[in-house]
Amino acid sequence: MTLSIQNLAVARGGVPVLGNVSFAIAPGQALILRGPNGAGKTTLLRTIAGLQKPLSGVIEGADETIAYAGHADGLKAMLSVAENLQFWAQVFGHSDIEAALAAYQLGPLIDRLAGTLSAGQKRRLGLARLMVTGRRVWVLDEPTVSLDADAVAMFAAAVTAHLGAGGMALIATHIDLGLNAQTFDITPYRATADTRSGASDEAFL
Amino acid sequence: MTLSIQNLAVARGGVPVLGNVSFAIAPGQALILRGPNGAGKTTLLRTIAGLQKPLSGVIEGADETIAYAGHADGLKAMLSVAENLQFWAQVFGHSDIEAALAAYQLGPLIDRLAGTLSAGQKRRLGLARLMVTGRRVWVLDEPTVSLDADAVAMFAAAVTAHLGAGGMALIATHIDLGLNAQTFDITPYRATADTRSGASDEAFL
Amino acid sequence: MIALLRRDLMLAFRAGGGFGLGLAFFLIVTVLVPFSVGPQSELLSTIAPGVLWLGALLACLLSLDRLLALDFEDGTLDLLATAPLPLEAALSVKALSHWLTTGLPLVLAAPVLGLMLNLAPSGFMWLIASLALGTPALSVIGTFGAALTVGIKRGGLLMSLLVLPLYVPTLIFGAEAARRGAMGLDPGTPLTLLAGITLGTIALMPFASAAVLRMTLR
Amino acid sequence: MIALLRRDLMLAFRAGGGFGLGLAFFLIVTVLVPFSVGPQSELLSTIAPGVLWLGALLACLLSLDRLLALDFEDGTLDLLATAPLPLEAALSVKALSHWLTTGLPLVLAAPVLGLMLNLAPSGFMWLIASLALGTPALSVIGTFGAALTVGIKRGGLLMSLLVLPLYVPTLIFGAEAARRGAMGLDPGTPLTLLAGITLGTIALMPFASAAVLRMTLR
Amino acid sequence: MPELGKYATEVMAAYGASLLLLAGLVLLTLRKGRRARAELAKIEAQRRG
Amino acid sequence: MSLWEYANPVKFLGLSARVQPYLWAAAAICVVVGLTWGFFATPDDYRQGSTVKIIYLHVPAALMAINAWFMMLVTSLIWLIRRHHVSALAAKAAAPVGLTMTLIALVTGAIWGQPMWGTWWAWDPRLTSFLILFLFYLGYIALWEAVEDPDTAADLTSVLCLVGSVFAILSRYAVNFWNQGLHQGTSVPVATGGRTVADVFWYPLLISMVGFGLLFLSLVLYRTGTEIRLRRTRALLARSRKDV
Ligand code: HEM
Ligand SMILES: Nc1ncnc2c1ncn2[C@@H]1O[C@H](COP(=O)(O)OP(=O)(O)OP(=O)(O)O)[C@@H](O)[C@H]1O
Ligand SMILES: Nc1ncnc2c1ncn2[C@@H]1O[C@H](COP(=O)(O)OP(=O)(O)OP(=O)(O)O)[C@@H](O)[C@H]1O
Ligand SMILES: [Mg+2]
Ligand SMILES: [Mg+2]
Repeated sequence: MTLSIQNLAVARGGVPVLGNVSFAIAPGQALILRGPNGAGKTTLLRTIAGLQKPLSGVIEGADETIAYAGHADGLKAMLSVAENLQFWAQVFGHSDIEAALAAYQLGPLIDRLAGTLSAGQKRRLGLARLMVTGRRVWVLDEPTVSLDADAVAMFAAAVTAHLGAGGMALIATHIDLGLNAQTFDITPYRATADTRSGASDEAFL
Repeated sequence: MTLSIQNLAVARGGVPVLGNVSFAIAPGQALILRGPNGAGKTTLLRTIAGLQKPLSGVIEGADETIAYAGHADGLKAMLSVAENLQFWAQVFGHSDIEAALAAYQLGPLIDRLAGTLSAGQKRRLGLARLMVTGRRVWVLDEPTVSLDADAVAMFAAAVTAHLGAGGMALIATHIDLGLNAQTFDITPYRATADTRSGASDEAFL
Repeated sequence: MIALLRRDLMLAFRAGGGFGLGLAFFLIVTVLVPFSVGPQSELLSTIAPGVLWLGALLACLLSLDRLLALDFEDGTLDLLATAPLPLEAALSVKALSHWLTTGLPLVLAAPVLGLMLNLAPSGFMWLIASLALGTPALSVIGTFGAALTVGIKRGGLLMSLLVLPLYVPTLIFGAEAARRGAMGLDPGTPLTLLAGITLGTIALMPFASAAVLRMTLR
Repeated sequence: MIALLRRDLMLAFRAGGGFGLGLAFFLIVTVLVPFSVGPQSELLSTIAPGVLWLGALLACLLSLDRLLALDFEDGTLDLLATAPLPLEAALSVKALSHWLTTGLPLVLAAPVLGLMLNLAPSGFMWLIASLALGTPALSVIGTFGAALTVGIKRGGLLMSLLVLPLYVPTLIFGAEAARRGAMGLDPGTPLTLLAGITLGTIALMPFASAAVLRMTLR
Repeated sequence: MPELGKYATEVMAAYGASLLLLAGLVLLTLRKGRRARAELAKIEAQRRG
Repeated sequence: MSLWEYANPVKFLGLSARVQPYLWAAAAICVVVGLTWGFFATPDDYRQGSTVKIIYLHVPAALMAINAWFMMLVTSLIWLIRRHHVSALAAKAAAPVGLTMTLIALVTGAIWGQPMWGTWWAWDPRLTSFLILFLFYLGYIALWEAVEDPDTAADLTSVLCLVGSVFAILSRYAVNFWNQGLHQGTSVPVATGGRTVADVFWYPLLISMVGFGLLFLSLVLYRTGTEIRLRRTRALLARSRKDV
């Protein structure tokens, strides 16, 4: 099933940020979201992931299919790498974490407490979490922050494999990931007076 | 005065991470620290900044000259951009924040609460903080995380200006910053049996 | 859901014995009371049931503080909200694990502390009964408060402020039952009312908490 | 240092009125006491000085929770430790701002709450005096506890456990002074001792706190 | 058995509780010690082997 | 060879392994002899009846509870000044033993109080300050558990022990001021050397006190060894991880 966004308008802190955004992602495809700092990428992704409501517009095909990874990784410092992954696998009704461990070469770290990992190792664990969700659409906000070149390659390989299996990905990033994917620049969709309808303070205008 | 590191050995969580590291940075110079995830960059920088003790070795020229910027920005969500900067300026005995605001184009955001900034905007504010410390040595841990291309250019310009004024910079990063500086790869300095002396758990071996 | 419960319990045990700490706080509050009101034993025995209930309530309250806050800070809540688990169920599980790690130990420890405050012998049974009946309501209501204040820095105190008034009915009936028990009167009515409150909150509060949490996460 | 004080006060006022909250907690604890021990006015008036002291102590304790924790989480402490400001001074300022935002309002509010608990008229003056003398010690000792538990997740409860026994002497002398005042006796001795503790802790504790903080930041 | 008179329960309870506590402490200590020994032995064997 | 040589963990393990068998044996003998003598072979007190027999548990436990804290204070200072790991780990190992001793003193005291004072518990200064000591032990152990890095944990708990001792003394004084108690004063004044206990009670009591002391020593030595092994395991694991 396709993920399709039509005429979406989103707001952050009550202020409309983007308007009239439309795009679609078919199975097997990825879309790279670009835009300068403060353009509204995070806001858009959180809306699509269902963490906040859109001002207006339609999101289709997002119910129970999305795995979201934001700036925070959702890791517990006092649980080991394996325990962290297992927990998320169980929440999503799976149990196999081997593939995820292998994809991000977490094997040697498996018994370490997540709190003792370096920034990049933590992020790798956070990304491995996506693979145990079994969800078809990955919505990722700057996934490669603090990853080194090798780890970025692991990530690219993981995404490619996910797409190959019919998955989809929507990725906001500032750097080049080496993925074979279309790019969508959100700069032109900055909210303007006429696209701002539906803001929570509209009634006061 | 030169910042010089001689035969430094550093540990994290009681485990030796790097050994025998030596380098020097002269006024006007920058040094880019490289190494894969988990190599020990953060640990080394925290040691040089005086936040933790080295296992052995000498750090010269670091007293009261270092401004450190790590993974966290030290911003208060409930203070405005200007108030955050002003606070740090006062702590370091200065008062002028105009130059810093200009360098990172924070003018339009000046009255926004720091908590409502986007990830990249927050980071820009965190970097602007360096300029109000008046310190000569900047020790930066992955400073360009979540910055867009324009902001990376602002950062490069700020560092260049700082070096031009006789400052120094030590920067750990995984991406290319477009700076004219030497690179120091810490991979070969991974702690080995013979460079591990002085670890806090040495007595137990 | 079982995974969530197991993880929460595991974290409670690992994170520096998060689970003994509620108990320790209860102990300490009870110990401080004689220091502040004086050591006369008849006075202490009069106020004992009330003090024990108040202490249990405060211990619950303090341990609520980070029931959801930690999960919010590290992004777990965002991820849980998009997981195939109804948020209502997740929050019920959270409340249950809070009760298991805080409420239950308090119930078990109360008699010992009762000794120290010269609680009348007839009062022990009813004190335990009222605490066992009442503390689940404290956990469930507390989860609601935690959901309300998630994401607010320095939320701890604000949460206390919001939750304490909600605790008043539970406290009144619970302490009344314990007091009547200690004085040898029949504690039936307050106990029944207490049970009613507990059942009602267990049945209904998770929906309120989940609704509130959805709003705060937005 | 003045910058730090100003910032802390500013944050206290902005962050959801961090400064009214200690007060509100004090109020609520005092209000819950009659609910839990029953409404007899002679009983309440006997325990009033003690309850007020205990309430003030708990309010202080709860607001300590995030005195340093927030600054640790967002990296401010790391940066402060590298700033040209002795950590001892920074921590003294922190304790001062804690007292200004929590202790002082408690002192001012205590008489009003005293009315609610039927405090004897002669007791008001001594209650205020003892609180004014004692709460600074609570802030300073609390800063030590906060420094000990900085960086520990779920540190709040652990901090209570560590700090409460340290509060015992202050509480005993403070409550004793207030109690004697209310009974019309001479509260001179406990007040003097209380003042001694306060001065001693203000002079010495910042060094312990700074030493401990350096260890935890490492 | 000595004649304990009317305080038999108290004296027995005191001895019982204390010996129980002491025994518990010793047992926990020994168990933890044995586990630590075993684990260390395992690791050292791995290092050599 | 200076005494500090034994502060090397591995040397310490060897030495303590050599003395431990004797210590354990002596402790067992003294405790068993002291307690059986006291329990089976002493007369009842004319006032207290058979409850005097509780003294053989109560007093030694109370003594060791205080001595354990004192020992922790000394070892904490040694750690802070000379940074000998064994010292810090000995403090860590002693805390649960001290806690248990405190608990025994409290429990036997409470049981004794019922027949003597007609109440399980009274807010007597002696009892109260023991309760506070109990809290200090709890906090100390909780802090050890909560801090991840062992050296930092040792540092923090040492400072806590130091500050706690000062406040424990302050509390003791405060508590005395606050309430005059029921509990009898010390009848074995160490300073003057005199005593008010009759010989029949005194000898078994003395043996039992020595026994508790030896038991404490054996336990602490054994537990310190355990802690050292745990640290060594941790260190080796960390090394082997790096070699991967
Ligand atoms: C929970 C309650 C109690 C606690 C915490 C407690 C604590 C202590 C402590 C710390 C000591 C040692 C003091 C020293 O050697 O200087 C002691 C000694 C003693 N206690 Fe208790 N006690 C308690 C209850 C009782 C009761 C109810 C009795 C009996 C009426 C009692 C009788 C004694 C006696 C006879 C000694 C020996 C005094 C001496 O020879 O030094 N204690 N207790
Ligand atoms: N609470 C708020 N109130 C008002 N404006 C806000 C609030 N939070 C965020 N904003 C603004 O909304 C805009 C969108 O923020 P968003 O985080 O979506 O940007 P982004 O594209 O993810 O940027 P970055 O690349 O820096 O992460 C930014 O300009 C930001 O300043
Ligand atoms: N508490 C700890 N106990 C044991 N090892 C630790 C602890 N904390 C970190 N480490 C390890 O120390 C090493 C150095 O970590 P550090 O954070 O310095 O790496 P880094 O070079 O900054 O990596 P990154 O690029 O991912 O930020 C890592 O291998 C990490 O796993
Ligand atoms: Mg963003
Ligand atoms: Mg790093």
